[in-house]
Amino acid sequence: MSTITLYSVAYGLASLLLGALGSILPGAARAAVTNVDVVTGLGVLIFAAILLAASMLNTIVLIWWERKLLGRFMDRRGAMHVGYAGLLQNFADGFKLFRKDTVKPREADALGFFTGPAAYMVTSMIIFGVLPISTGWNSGALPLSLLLALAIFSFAPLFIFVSAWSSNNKYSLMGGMRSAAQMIAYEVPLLLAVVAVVIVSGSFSLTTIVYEQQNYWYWGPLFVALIVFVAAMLAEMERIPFDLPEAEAELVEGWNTEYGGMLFAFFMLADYLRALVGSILVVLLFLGGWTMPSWVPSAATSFPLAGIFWFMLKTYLVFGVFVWIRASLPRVRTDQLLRVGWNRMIPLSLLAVFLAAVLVTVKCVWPFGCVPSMGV
Amino acid sequence: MSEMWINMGPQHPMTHGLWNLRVKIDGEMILDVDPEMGYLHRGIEKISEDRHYNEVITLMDRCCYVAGLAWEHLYIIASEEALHLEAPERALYLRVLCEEFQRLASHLMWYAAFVQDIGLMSPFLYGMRDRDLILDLLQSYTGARMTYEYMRVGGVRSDLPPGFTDRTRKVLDWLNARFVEYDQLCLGSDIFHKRCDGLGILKANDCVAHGVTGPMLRSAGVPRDLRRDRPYAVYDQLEFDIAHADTADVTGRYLVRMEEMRQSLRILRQVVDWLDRHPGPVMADQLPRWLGAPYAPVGNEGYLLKRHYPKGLGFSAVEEPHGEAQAYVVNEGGEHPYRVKFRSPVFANISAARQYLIGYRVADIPPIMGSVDVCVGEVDR
Amino acid sequence: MTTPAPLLVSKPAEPLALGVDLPMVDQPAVPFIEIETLRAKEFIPAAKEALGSLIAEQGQAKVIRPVFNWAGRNSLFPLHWGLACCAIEFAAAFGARWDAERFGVVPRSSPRQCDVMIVNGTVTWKVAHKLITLYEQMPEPKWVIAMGNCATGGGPFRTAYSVVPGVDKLVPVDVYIAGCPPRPEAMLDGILELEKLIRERKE
Amino acid sequence: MQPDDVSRVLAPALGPKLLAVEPFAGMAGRVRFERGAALELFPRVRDDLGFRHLSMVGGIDWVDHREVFYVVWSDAAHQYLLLSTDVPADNPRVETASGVWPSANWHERETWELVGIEFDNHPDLRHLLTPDGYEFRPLLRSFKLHEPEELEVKTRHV
Repeated sequence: MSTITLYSVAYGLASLLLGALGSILPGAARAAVTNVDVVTGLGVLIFAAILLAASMLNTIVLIWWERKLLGRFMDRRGAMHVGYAGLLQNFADGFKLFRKDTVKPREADALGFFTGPAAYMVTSMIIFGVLPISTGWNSGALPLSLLLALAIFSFAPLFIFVSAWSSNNKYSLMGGMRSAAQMIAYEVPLLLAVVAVVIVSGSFSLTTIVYEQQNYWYWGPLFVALIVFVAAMLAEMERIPFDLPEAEAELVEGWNTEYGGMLFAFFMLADYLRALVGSILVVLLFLGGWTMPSWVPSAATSFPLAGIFWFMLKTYLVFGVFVWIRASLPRVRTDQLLRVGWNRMIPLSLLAVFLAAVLVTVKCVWPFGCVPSMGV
Repeated sequence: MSEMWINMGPQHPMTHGLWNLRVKIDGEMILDVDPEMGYLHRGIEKISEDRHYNEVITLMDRCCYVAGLAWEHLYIIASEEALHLEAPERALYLRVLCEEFQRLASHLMWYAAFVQDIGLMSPFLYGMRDRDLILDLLQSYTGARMTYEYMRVGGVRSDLPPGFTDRTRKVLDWLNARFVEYDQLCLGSDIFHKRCDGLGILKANDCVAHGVTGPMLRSAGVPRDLRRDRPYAVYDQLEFDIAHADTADVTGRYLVRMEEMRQSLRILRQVVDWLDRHPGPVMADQLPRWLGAPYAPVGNEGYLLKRHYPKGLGFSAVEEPHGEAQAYVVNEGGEHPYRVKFRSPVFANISAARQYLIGYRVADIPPIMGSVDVCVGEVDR
Repeated sequence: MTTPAPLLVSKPAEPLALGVDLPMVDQPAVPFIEIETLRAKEFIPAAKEALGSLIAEQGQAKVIRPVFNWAGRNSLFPLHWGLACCAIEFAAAFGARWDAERFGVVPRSSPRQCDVMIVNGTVTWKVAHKLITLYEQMPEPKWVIAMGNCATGGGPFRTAYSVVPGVDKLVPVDVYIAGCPPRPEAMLDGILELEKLIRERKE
Repeated sequence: MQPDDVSRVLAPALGPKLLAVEPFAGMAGRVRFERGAALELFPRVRDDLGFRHLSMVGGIDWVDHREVFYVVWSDAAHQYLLLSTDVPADNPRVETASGVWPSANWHERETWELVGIEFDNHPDLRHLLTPDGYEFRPLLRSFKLHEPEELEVKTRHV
């Protein structure tokens, strides 16, 4: 195969390693080691390891990107002195938090206190297993990858609430309750906005959704759905203007008030993992994934790994928009947030679904042209 | 969730200082509040009884640390009255210059803290950035950023450096343009109105009954300002309007403070023009040595001699950025004041907390208390 | 309207499913692997020897500790609280002009997430036990910076009946910053001094 | 408003309990009254004279006796008025003003804990600035400031 894919890299590495291992082992063991199943298994492991490393690295770079961008919005510089332009700042933070004591308050419930952050982190990371990044750079054609991603995405309020409740702090508890209410309220418009995309693309597979956007990206025809999706995603990611659960002004640090050290790092990391997932989903569903429009010169789209390049560029730009929103909007109140969620977002998302149905029936939209195969 | 008391403070991002707001909540609703002060009680009134008149100025700067010069002004007026002294006119203008600069700096500090309370992140930095410009100006003639010790009984310590007035005009123009940006960031946002309109209402009658003054009272429709109602220094020779609103809520207080800053710019332009045209002495001539007359070496024989000055009572009231501050100085004829009593506006504004907090939500506490503009230093003294 | 040709998109004929139809498994790459094996055979003992000698020479701690030391001193999270006048300068240090975040200093509101407590103002006896509680809530390793004259020794309120004459009567202090209040530069300098202390720390 | 105007309103109602109305620089006057007359005086000052705003309550320790003073403000006259009464040092109590002016509440708490003046019928006479259970009255002349080392012992119970 000419295209490099994540599979080919992982299996290449696996067969390389096992071949090397086999060549220094005696005959029987060599046969066992170079067995197809063993190679496949190791390939899957390497595949997962690459995904893990890539997602963590991207998250850390994302935090750096937010800090620098936020600094610029605020007329200052952001982290500068650790590494070039502060690139290593987040590694320093991570190592420091790793070394810090992990304090459990005496009255806290140990089971929930320790498993909450871990589960939050793990569920946030699993999502990367189903997100395609470029042609071939995915975990296979899961027919329902979009649904799976969103299902895992919506686990978070449970674990946040468990960890908030078990840390036995009033601020944590209030933050946890707010978080649960908010995420459940915004789960519905989020899914309905996705339904609009699914109606138009005719598939739950993220890869297929991207392929369906060859003709035009969905942000134009499905603008209402995009607005609903981004707003609901902001609420799910708990970022300003919807960051009530960790509203610094009234609830000290929200549901992670009692967490320090590595557990706090888990929370921080998982938050940004979810932010990354949110940005990636926006890119996949509405901004054409790794494809570029036809007027882009082919030199810019045909170099090696061009798909990944454009995909990451879009992701970071989308996240930049989230940061921009964070830098310029105040925070809403819980009751207002819920009222907006139930009274505005859900009708708006239903409208988006309706518009998508109309689009599929008409198969034409000005000025994007007609696509006879749409919605099939 | 049943009813419970939570402590917001002394270490809490909402407090902007060292105090404790005990809140009884049911879910998100506030049922009762009980402010607990005194975490910063430094006994300034007691220490003042042990100090020379001019040494108390040091404490005044630290009494309210965001409006030090206003408090210096307050104390200076009262003690000049108690000691039967008068300052030259240029010194009076310089004091007004100081007080209006301080009002701008204090309101910008308030803006920075208040927007953070409602979750706006970047205007905090903008407020601090523009406040630094004013502090630079103050620093150029007082020598310090926050604790100035600039005024003296009988005048001020020093005159302005050359080129000061031109720099001031530049800064005033810059600020005038920035205030538009501030309003866009706050009033231009629907979320701001959703958060702040109709919040923390304290009507005029309640304000008066609970001794609430300053922007809180003016936002309730009472255009009361000591600079106009009971002019001190040279405020009766300056033109300005009293900012007031009639909504009595957080937005009203925001509007009042923003308008006050614009009026301060107006006053400052007049003062700077006057100072350009009228050079003169900044310290009274006939001062007792122990008061530290200009260029009198400290430690000469007159300094330590206990001089008796006619007894007197001094009272002064100043429109401080937070409200009406008052000082009562009792002079029993010695080097030290016999008793100094200060009235802090924020003290009264916080004491009415039950009136404007009960019935709202926990998330409303930061904007409401932010709009009160708490400076714990002057509450606890 | 003709559909624009997709770029970069080469839709595979049949999608790959996990575990079957693997393109690379059936490619025997024997010569390549053997070369690599030879190289690996040489590399592993050499690396083992080098690492062993490094640890024997320096001790295991000396290899790992500098990393954590570097991390610890470059990301000092101060506790976000304001006691008195210095708190205003503390806030100004995070403003646009000084921007303490350049050094990785980000204030956190919860003491559990803090490394350094900056005592920025007068400590009274009424707040003393709360200060000690906050200090004890901070996880190790932790430091204290006494910012300003009040925290250092009571400052102008030294003689007052309600003021603690220096926060070192309550908690161990690592760095003292003089000034009443110290300018933001002085505060940043104090933090850099603390970084120096951490760099030289021997445990 | 002049001191005469004040005494013309107050004198008929209070009689000999109104000791004097003296002129005071920058104010409408200084009303000196017997402490027993507090409850009769305050409503009259508020309603008849129009001083609806109580700004400050404070106490002064004159060693042989103590003085309680109130500063009130009238929106109509744009003037302050000083009310003051003497209380004996061995029984420093006076009726609370918080029933007339709610703003007196905190001021009287402060005066009670710092100057040691008891306010009868005060709704909530707790420590405000000093810690709970603090037994000293710092603003009395007999309370001397010490060097911190001595002071530490004295206040360590906090």
